[in-house]
Amino acid sequence: MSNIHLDHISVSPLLPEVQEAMIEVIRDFKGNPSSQNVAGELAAEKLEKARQSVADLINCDPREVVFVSGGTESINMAVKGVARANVEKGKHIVTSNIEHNAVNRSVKRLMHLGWKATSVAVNEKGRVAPDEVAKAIREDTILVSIMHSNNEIGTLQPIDEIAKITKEKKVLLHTDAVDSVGVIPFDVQQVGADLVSFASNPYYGPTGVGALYIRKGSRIWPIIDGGVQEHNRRAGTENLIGIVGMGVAAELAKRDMDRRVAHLKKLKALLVKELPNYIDEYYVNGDIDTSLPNLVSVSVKYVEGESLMLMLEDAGYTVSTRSACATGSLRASHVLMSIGLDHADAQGTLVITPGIDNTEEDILGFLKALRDITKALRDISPLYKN
Amino acid sequence: MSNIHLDHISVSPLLPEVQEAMIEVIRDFKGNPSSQNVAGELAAEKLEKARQSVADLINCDPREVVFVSGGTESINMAVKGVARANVEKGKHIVTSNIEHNAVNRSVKRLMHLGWKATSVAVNEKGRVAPDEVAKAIREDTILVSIMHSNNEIGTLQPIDEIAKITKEKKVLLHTDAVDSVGVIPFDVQQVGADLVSFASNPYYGPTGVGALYIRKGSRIWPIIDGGVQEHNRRAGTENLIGIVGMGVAAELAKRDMDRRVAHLKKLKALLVKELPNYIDEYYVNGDIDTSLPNLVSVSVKYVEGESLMLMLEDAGYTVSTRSACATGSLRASHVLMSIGLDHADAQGTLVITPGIDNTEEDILGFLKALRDITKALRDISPLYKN
Amino acid sequence: MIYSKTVMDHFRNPRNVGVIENAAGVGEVGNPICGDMMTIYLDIQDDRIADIKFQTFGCGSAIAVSSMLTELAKGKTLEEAKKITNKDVAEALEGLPKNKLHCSNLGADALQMAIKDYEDRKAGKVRPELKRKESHDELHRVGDKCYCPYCDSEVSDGEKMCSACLSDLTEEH
Amino acid sequence: MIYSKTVMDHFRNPRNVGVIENAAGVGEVGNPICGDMMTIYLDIQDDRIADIKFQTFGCGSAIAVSSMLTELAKGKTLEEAKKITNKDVAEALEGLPKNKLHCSNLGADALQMAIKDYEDRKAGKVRPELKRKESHDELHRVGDKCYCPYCDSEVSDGEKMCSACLSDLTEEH
Ligand SMILES: Cc1ncc(COP(=O)(O)O)c(C=O)c1O
Ligand SMILES: Cc1ncc(COP(=O)(O)O)c(C=O)c1O
Ligand code: FES
Ligand code: FES
Repeated sequence: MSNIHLDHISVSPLLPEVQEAMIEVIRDFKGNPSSQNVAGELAAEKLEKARQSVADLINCDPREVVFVSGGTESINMAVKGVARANVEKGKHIVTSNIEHNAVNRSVKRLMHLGWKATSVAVNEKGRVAPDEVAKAIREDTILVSIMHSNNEIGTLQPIDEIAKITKEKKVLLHTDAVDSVGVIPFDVQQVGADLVSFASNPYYGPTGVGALYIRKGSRIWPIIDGGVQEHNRRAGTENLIGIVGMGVAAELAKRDMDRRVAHLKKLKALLVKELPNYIDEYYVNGDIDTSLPNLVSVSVKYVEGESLMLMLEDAGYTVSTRSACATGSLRASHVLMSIGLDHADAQGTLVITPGIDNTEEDILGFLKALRDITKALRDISPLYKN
Repeated sequence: MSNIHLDHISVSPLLPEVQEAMIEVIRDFKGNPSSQNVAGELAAEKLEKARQSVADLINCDPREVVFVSGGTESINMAVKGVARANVEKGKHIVTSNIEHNAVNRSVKRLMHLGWKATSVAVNEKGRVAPDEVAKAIREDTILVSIMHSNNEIGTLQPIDEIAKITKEKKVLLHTDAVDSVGVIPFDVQQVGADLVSFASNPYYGPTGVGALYIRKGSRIWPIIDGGVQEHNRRAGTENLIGIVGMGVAAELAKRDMDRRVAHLKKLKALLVKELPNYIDEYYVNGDIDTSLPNLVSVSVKYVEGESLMLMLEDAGYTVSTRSACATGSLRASHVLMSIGLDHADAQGTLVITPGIDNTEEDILGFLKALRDITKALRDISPLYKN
Repeated sequence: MIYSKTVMDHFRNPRNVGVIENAAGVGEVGNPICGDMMTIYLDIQDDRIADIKFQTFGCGSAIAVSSMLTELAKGKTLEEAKKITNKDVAEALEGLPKNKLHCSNLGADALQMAIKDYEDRKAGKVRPELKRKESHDELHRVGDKCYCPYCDSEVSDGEKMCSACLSDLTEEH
Repeated sequence: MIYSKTVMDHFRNPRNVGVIENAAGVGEVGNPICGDMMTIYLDIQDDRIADIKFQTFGCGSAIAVSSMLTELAKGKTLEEAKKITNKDVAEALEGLPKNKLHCSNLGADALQMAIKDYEDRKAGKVRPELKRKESHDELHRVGDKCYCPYCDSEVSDGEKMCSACLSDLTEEH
């Protein structure tokens, strides 16, 4: 049966150009970028070309880009590296209550080691108020870490406004932009953050590779110590195949950004507009006006997300869910709780993330399947009284 | 001009089977191993198949294998993760003075945060005496980290004997086996270490991917926090392409181990036997009897390593050097200093690492080039009086 | 799928779905915090389960467990039915993923509650308001191993904190 | 190559290699700790460098620097030669990698020492035992930036420890 992929937030296919570039590196794998020989220099050139493409994507100097093993490592490096490097100044961190677990658990790890943290609450659309961030900053605050876009509800944060505050208060600002960079226009000079974590897969590059933007002059320690790679900021022989893939993906993301965003916006608008014609008693979560163009979060009342997702998969549509069951965790999503959903509704939440190859037909087909499956599951639900 | 690669310690080409397996993943990249759908399950299967191959290579349970981004991360995780998890027991680490910088700097980082370390000296062959390790262990020692094989001189350490000591003293034992696993037979049950760091490239798999073996029950904390991947021990969307490559490389390394080792031993014996017929006034470093079969370290007196290496490269032979100049560091190799070389001799050290595709002709050709170049450089050296 | 073929079959085509009006016994377990609620309705004739129906709000595993449970119970005498354990249900389903074991813990519990409800009523006890049984507290230990109830990683016995998600485990240990 | 074409040319075919017996002036710099030693020999006629030769133990950069330096100095008057700086040599080589700048710092120093040796001898001073000049202490600051002398990473001014290799920088700052 044909499968329509509407779960690009979990994984996106690799663009043909990305594939070819990676395969070329694989076929002719013979230099270590740190080696002082012809093959090494060619490898180093590939590495630096990728760094330039990635820097161009976010508009920074390539020397401000450190390649790492993905969004998660990038976040760990930013949070822990800044915390470690600035102990003399203080041990307090400001964050929000809808961060990705990479931020949450990095902060928790630090708290276990004596750091303190303040978590700023979001409103019912999932937005952080810059005022609240300003209030949370103390004398001993050394880092504010607020995500640029949320991976469950898509809400975008006013990082540029927060940056004005952190700049004035001389506190470093980190933003988890894993789902923004390469997906929507992202200019680090406009955004104003000092550290930006991002990955490669959200814009059709490989998984397991990412980068940390470090604004020149920001105090940060490495978290992976060893050799001299990445200007002594991240040790270890480079994942050259992945990095080259990320570079090409970045180049294409920049080139095609406007076209992609327009297409995704069209699909999202169609989905949101048509939903009420297919199901009732649901919410669309997040901030419709200020959110990712490729993400729709829908809470379907009286049904549970995993069973919804499994049946949709059976019907040929892949989406993901934020129900506790699907992730193996016993808790409903902290993000959905933070925007005020009750547990049952949070359990019935689907995250639908179309990609650049999806069509309007895909969306309409999905809606039909969703209608039928919602009915079937509500029929067996003890919560649904019709 | 043809190029003969004798620098496999810096980088090894990918085996054809490894290339094909990686390309297959690239061509059909559509599942996230954490996703509960058909594509996700296929991705998870690939991941677990690779884990099984890697576990088979070192003879352990696949659940004891955590995939990471390379040898360096593996070492950082072992050293820092064990240190962090065992603070209640103590804050003292025992290591040797010829460790890779990934160990050295991880330990240094911990020392900066209050841990203490004892570095055991090696003898002139680069061997650690198990007795010395026993003496260095204190009440508050929580980790012994001694490398399995040295990447500059090839010497193998008696980790199995050290394991008896650490077992008796109830201290965790980590070994950096980056240049051993997949290159020589390595059975973790015989070696006896509780944690083993290894990578993929030394046995013709991709760079930027590696693993940490964690013996069941060993107390260790993650160093990269976030999602639930790798059973909550290492967060971040997996580098599936790299991991699949590592898995296939592991499978082939196990299958071809005996043949490869026999071939490399033959090349090494030829090189060592013929050297005196080509140059005079040199040393072969390390322990000839107990060392890697694919590594010869030669210190050529009165000449400097980088110029030697560059001229050899010009002549078509790639090797690496441990001279300070080549690495951008201002210091001669700490390993060569530790085995008692003087600075000038250390500066003239070449590391020659043939691979499974090299031939006896390659070795003899290299020796001829070495002879001519040594003569040319000695002629301009102020240290050489003939 | 992370689920066995049998689980998927019962999930896709659940048996005995529905409500029995004026049921002789009703059992409810779970709560939506864990994303899991199950109601079992019994029709009892001559101390035998003449009919059984369920309603479930829950994941694939929870739905399959409910379905399989009703199949196992149907037609059995009450004495026989009392012996059905969560393990029986899981085995009949050819296994459940480790991190779904708590879903399977609900099925037999709901059945036992429904039987007790029937017996209480027969004994003339005033039917108390149905109180759902939580199952999370039981999930910490599976076999001889401990799992963090927050992130499901294996934790050593006695550990005061989960080293993976850093949750406090003092209550559990 | 990390080196420019000019560097590689001078490295592969170094000019003016050798020793001048009974040289009018000799200069030696460097030491093998940094892997770098250079000796310059001068033949002076009418206050002009009639001939110049060098011997170098060092990396590609060090050899090229020596060679280029001798080319620049040859035929110059002593007054002209005194004006040759390390920067001139690096520029004539079309640049050197940042982490090789200390090698280029040696060339002109050796020349100046050789000239001084000649002048001292002419002035009748007893020739002191040649003492090699170390160059590492100068390497910390390049332009307006500081680099760790142990691992060569950029470090902020005033930092007491290199955050990358964790070396102590209290002496430097
Ligand atoms: C002995 C040793 N340890 C650690 C490493 C670091 O491994 P990686 O480069 O895969 O991070 C290397 C490799 O270069 C090595 O030779
Ligand atoms: C918002 C956000 N942050 C961090 C991550 C982690 O990135 P990665 O999986 O590349 O480690 C993700 C991705 O899954 C994400 O969506
Ligand atoms: S219902 Fe809780 S995990 Fe399935
Ligand atoms: S001679 Fe020291 S770096 Fe070249």
